[in-house]
Amino acid sequence: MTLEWIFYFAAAIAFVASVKVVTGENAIHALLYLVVSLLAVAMCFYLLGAPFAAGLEVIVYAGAILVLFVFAVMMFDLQGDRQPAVFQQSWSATWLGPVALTFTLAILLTYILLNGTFDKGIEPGIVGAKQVGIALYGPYLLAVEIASFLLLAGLIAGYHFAKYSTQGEHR
Amino acid sequence: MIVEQFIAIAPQLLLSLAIVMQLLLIAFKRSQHSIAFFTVSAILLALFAHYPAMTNVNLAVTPLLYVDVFSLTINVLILSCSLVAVWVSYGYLRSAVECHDEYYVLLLLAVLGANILVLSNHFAAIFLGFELLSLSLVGMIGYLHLREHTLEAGFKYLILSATASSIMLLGMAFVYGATGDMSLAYQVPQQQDLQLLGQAGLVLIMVGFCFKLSLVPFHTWTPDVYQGAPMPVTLMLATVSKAAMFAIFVKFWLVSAIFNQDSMQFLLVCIAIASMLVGNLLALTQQNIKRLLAYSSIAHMGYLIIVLAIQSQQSVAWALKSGVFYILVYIIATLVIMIYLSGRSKAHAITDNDDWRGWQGLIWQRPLQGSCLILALLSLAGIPLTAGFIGKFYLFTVAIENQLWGAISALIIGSGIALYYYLSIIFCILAKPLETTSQTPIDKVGNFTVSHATVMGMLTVIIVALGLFPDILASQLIFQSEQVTIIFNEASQRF
Amino acid sequence: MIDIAITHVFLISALLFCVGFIGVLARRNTLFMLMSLEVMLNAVGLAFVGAGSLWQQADGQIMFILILTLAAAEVAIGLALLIRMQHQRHNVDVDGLSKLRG
Amino acid sequence: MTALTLLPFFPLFSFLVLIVLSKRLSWHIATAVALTGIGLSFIASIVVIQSLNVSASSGEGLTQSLWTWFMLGEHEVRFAFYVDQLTAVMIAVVSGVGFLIHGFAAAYMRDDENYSRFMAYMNLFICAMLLLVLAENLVLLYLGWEGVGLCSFLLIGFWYKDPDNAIAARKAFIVTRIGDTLLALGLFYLFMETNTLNIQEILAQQQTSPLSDEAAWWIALLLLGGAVGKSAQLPLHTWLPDAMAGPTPVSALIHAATMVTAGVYLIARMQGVYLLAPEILNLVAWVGCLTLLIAGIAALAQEDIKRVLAYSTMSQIGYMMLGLGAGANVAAVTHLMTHAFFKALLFLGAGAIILAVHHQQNIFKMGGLLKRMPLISILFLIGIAALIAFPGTSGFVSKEAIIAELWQSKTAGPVFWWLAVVGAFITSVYSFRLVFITFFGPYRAEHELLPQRHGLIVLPLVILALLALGGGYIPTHLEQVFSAPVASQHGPAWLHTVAIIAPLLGIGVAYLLYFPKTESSPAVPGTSSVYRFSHNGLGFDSTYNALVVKPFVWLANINRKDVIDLLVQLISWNTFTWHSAMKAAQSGRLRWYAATLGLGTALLLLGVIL
Amino acid sequence: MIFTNIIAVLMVSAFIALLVGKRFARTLPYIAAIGVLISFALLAHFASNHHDLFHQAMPLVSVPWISSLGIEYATFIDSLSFILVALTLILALVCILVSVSEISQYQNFYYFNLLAALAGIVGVFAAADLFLFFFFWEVMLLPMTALIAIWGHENRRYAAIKFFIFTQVSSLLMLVAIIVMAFIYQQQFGDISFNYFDWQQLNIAMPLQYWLMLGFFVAFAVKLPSFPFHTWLPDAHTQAPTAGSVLLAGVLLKTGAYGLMRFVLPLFEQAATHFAPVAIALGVISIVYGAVMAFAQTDFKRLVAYSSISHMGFITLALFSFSPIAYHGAIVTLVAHGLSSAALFAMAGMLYQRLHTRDLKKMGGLFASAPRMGGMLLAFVAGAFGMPGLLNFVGEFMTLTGTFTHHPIATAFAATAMIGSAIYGMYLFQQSFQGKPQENVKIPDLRAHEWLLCSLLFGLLLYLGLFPQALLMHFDSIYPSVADAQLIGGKL
Repeated sequence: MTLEWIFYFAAAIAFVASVKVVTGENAIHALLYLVVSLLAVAMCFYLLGAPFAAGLEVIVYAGAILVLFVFAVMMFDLQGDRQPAVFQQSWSATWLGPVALTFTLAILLTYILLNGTFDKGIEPGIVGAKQVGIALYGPYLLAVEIASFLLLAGLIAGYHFAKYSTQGEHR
Repeated sequence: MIVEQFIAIAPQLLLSLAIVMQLLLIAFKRSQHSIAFFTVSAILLALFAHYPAMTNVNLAVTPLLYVDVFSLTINVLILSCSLVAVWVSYGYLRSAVECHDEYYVLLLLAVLGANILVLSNHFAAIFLGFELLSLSLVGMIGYLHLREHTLEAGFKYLILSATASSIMLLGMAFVYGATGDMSLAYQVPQQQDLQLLGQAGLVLIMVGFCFKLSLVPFHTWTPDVYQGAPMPVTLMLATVSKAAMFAIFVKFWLVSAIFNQDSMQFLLVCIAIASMLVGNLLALTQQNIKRLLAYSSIAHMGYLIIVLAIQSQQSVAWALKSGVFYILVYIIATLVIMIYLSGRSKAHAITDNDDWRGWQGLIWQRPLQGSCLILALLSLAGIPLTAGFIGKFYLFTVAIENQLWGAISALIIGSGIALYYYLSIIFCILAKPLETTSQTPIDKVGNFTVSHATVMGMLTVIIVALGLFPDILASQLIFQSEQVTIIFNEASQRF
Repeated sequence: MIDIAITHVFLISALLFCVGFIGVLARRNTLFMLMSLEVMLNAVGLAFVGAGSLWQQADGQIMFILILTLAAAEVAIGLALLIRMQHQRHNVDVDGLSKLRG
Repeated sequence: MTALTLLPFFPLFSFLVLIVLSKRLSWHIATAVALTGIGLSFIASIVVIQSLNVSASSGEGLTQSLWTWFMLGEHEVRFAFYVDQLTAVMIAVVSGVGFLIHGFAAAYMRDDENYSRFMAYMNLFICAMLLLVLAENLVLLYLGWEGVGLCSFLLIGFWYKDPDNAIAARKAFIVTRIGDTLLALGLFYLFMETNTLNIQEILAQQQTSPLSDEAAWWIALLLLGGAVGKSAQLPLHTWLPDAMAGPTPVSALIHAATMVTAGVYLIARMQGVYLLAPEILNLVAWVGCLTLLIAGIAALAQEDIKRVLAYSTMSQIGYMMLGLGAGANVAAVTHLMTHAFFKALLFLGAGAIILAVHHQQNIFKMGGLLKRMPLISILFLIGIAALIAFPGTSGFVSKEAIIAELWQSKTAGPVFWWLAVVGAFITSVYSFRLVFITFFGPYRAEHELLPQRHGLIVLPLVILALLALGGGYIPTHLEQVFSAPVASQHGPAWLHTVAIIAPLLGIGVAYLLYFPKTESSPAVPGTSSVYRFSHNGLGFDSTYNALVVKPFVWLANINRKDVIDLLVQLISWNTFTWHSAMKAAQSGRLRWYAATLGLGTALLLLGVIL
Repeated sequence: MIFTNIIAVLMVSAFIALLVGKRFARTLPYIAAIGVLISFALLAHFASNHHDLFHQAMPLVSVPWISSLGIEYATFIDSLSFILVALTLILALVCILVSVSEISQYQNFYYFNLLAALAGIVGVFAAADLFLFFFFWEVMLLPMTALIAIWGHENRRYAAIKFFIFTQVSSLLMLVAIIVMAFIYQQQFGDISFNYFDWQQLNIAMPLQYWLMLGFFVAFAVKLPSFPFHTWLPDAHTQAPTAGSVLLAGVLLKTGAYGLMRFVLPLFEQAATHFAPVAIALGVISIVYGAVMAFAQTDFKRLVAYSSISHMGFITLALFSFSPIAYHGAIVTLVAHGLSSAALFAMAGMLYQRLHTRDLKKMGGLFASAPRMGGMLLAFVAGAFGMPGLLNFVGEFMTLTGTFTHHPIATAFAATAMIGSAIYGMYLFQQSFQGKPQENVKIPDLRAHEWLLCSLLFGLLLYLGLFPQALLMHFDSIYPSVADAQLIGGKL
């Protein structure tokens, strides 16, 4: 019984943390909240019977990607706190529109989810790393290759964009 | 992976090999000309690799990809468009001082992404193809630092395509949650009792596709990105990404027999009508040719997806044929105009030369180029003597066969509105030439080589030839509907 | 290993998705936009893993892995663009980027 | 019968010669060509009349068909001529009087620079009139009818440099054109009923399968509409006084002798149809009667010599219409003939006078001409005598014949008789007012008379004077064409005497009112409002302008921008407003684009749920 | 093969003019004239030794074109298309004569467009396959719009766009109707076909037939400017170069009437009879409306444009009154209006070359300095308002006689147009040639080629006016002139 409680508790933490991320003033605080949210989600993965995914989430997502984030923010001073005065708009102007739109979207999704599915419970069972590995290099072999090209594209584009900004303008 | 499967996806393998070789080439010797030459030869090789691939068609290569005649035709189209893109960007970038070789890598990556997208038969492949295409296009859009709009266009495209792809992923998750399998063909058996969750998932996936095809509710990014991007990238955006997206949309729509659900059918027709009207309306008083082509592409994609709103199984073959013919004609016409524009603008200029009022009296100074442009515009407008008319005529037959009266009236009103801005450009070209004012006249700018003119001429000849004798091509595009049905039954026995 | 209804997992991921979407819509600081994108992708990852465990298949987790690679690539490009923006425009206000209109 | 075939085409050939070589012909050659054209047609008509009297004693005429014009279903409309006694009279009058008038015109228009163009139009007019009269079927008649209208437009507007002439010409043409349209409608109705437009076949059909009453009623009315338009009768008469803007020989030829009588000829020719519609015959009588009264009153108040004669023509044609309405066809046609003679005489005399007093047309500005131009004045007086039906003149023969038959005719009655006599009285009053003012009293013109004794001026006048006197007795055998007159003479005895006394009474009254008693007292035009009212044609002109012309012009002008065009512009304006609305949506802000993305997804989800 | 040859000859001479005209621009009119004369000779030769073409339709060539949809390049000839093609070629000569002195720049492209438009029009009259008909229907628009847009007067761009969009959108409606008919044919007879002769055996349910008929009728009502769709004509005419408006008024309007005669009446009989009252009303309104509007205009060409709207109203009246006489009257009016309006526009062109204005207010009293031109204008105006002896009268008279039997009131209103046409005809003649000359402007009288042009047209009008049988004798056999046949139309 307690496992379900832990799952819901972790989900709540993730939710609150991501709300703090979105509404945060300071970039670094927001990033740290993001890490907390990712860890909470990793806990959910584990509880859902996907230990490998949980491990990946912690190591790759929280560990590598967000660290890259923090590194970039620190290195290139992307704080954005020295923004021009125009930035401070009234609360309603910035938030009312998006919240209203997203609220309707959320209502629609919940309506769909609530009466759209047969309530088939997740039978307890763990999909271990071994099973994932077999599937990864079995039918999904090509997916891995293409994912690598995806990363290559990200690498080259990132390199090209950032290349010039450090050495000043290059005619 | 047995040998036939390797042969089936030989072109894609060659492309991947080419990308890796490119990286080695860059490491070895950074010269603009060699990298361009290498890219061209790689694409040509991939094109020729299609010939053996044609022999063992209808083959599932790992559950992710499925090779059939339809996809191979579209891939040939995509590769030829990218060939033109590479050759045009070579001319475009050559004038820049420093060496642009990452550009060609990104270009090949985009082409690879498009090919995978066309061949995909599984959500994972669709997602990967979609993302590979999008990210490499972001890289190319933001390529020229010096431009003022590059950053803005790149950012917009990145953020919006990321949002769209996450919506699509959410949809895929819902569908996976509802049906338990992510391959396209598998959807058919579960189709009938797909509850609301599955349908919602399908709709969310459609959002991703509509975003890339720039159909109405999701079209807002198109004009800004077309204008911000360098000219060859706009050409890629308008041709390669549209063709790939159309192919996967057709497979997604027909293979998983979504047309049986009339609610999805109704949504599709609404989107089509909206994009026909909004696309044409937006373009009415547009001075910038790139933005105008963006808006007209919204309208043309609106015309195109009428092909999908079919009522019955046996009209699939004719719908496919009309769809492919129409997109081919649309791409040729856009290519002609964009080749001319690329020829006329340079990489290191502040902006591309894209104000069509500068074309005044072009036909009297450069008769050949002027008439090519006029014929291309006429083809876009759907006037006889050009292939555009035959394409539109095929669309009319499909729409009437499936009694889509709303779509037909929107088509008529839309092409009525479209005539206004196409004609105003044509009349501008035919008007008296301006006395040479201070800025250099249009036909002296950029490095418009003879090869540009010859390719434009060839494409225009194709337009007129297809306009007068559509049978020379139309008879080849016979995708018997059984090919599509083969996807149905074969793929469902798993691999 | 816990048996809760799949709808709950989807509900949570949908909510997280909406929070991320609010972030994209509302925040004018581009950095926060990228972070909100990460939240949205993370939410979808949760949905996929949930669905995977529902059907006891590895596909869900494989899709999660692919989403990871996408997130990584996207962040790389996003941050590179952000750096250039900071360098060229000395601010990261997204509304400054609205010259292309009409 | 080559004479008959070529009869109308002689003037046509001379017209062509004159038009093509217009500038290069001297006066002499041009006059020769014109006169030979008309002369030949006159001789041809004499020949035709001889052969008519010799061959066809039983009443049916000669036909001569040239070629098939076009097919109306099975009915073949041919270019063909038909001559019987009625046509004989008409072609004689047209070519004879026409020839004399051409002679006069040659002298009158001698010093005009495009003289040959004038003679060409006159010849074309004669040709059109002959075609009208000789036509075997109503379509050819319609051709002549329109041709005559066009030539009157050309001739009235001959001195086109002065805008008033042009406007008068256009007014004449349009008013007659209204009549022509009514005539055309009559033809269509006739063709619908009888399936043929050949006049003789129609008249023959009336014996075998007569038209239904309603059809006959409508056809007769429409034909009357056409006749009224062309012969300047009551509703459509306003164009005739303004038509005096043309040269005097034109007025003489067109507005006295030939064109205005076309309407009378038409009704006379289609008597077979009219007999089936007695109410319409009564209407014709009423039209004639009212016109003759109104024209008489208006003539009393005119200063211009030609306008007096114009109104008198209108009233004399009123008599003819009255005669036709009363069934006295023979009398009406003879009156037509005699009227042609003495009215042509009066107009040419007026022309001679105008020439003499330096183109002055206002009778109050001349006077005492009897002493200065005795010969022309005497001839003019003969004409006036014929006009007021002074016993012994041709006018007396034909007018009395009409008045005599009025009393007991079924479609007219004693009322018409009394009105006719009052009309005769008014006629003599205004004609002798004209005589006393112009020929007696002091000579009021500024400068001396122009002496001109050109032969061509006087000779036609003399011949016409003779015809005016003796014209009534020319044998016309018209009774063969028309059915026998209705009843014998058995009205009250005093009818005849009153009819004779009325004109003489008129002379006396005119003498009292208008004779310039003393040498010094100049006759002065009246100034009372009644005088002015009758001066400008009893107010018909102003009412027509207010009722018809002004609204039409106003309607046309307000719609110059073509209201449907505004509708089209409305559509394009609507499209462009949608365009600018959409363009606003492309605001360029990334967050707004993301919002549209979200909105689109929400809409699609909503679509799926519903 | 005759029509294909004519189209080929015209297109060949068009391309020769385009290529060779760059250097020796002076030879261009002669090249064009030779092309037209050759095709005229071909036509005359064909007609002389194929007399039976006047009795029933003669299918000529038929070559498969788009086999997947059963579309083939099929042409045919019968007396209606023969006469209209002959009229086109005559007016082509007029156009060439008129444009000799008027066009100064880009002459080779001008003559190319002129000849291409002619080829398109001949194609329209020849097509037996509905898709080919539609193809030529659109093809003839392109050169016409180019003529207006490049060589037109001040705001030619607006007029060209309006002309093109009006016709294009309405012809798309026709395209939909054509395709629906093809599918119906497929349902009833198996394979799909667009051939006109095959479609004659179709019988379509009433409500659908009504809509199909409407689709065709709208396209032809826009081309033959019937009342609500006429607003493009005045603009197109005022802005078009003289040859352009001669071609536009002389022939392009006839394609609309040809369409009605060929497709609307025979193919959709019940629908046409149901629609007849509306069409008659439209015809009458356009007659009266055209006359009233013509009177209000101060621009020479705009006045003549509105007058041709009024004249073409007679055609709709004649065709939808279903009487044989009216049908013949319509054919005669077609030819007559073609010649007289072409002549009037040629005169307008000559005046524009001399006075550089089309505004009637600025003209006046020109008769003094140009009597021959004045005479000619009066002759053509007389023709226009139906002076007997000229061809228009015969057409008008037969039309009104025919329609009177079934629609007396409508004919009465239509007859008012005779007054209306007289009013604006005289207004046109007097405003320009009579009254006081404006500060004694002296204009040269007709030159040689203008004199040839005017006499050619007036001679034709007069000769046909007096002997219209030369025109109509071909029609008797085709046309069962049974007096009360319910629906006639050119039943082939």
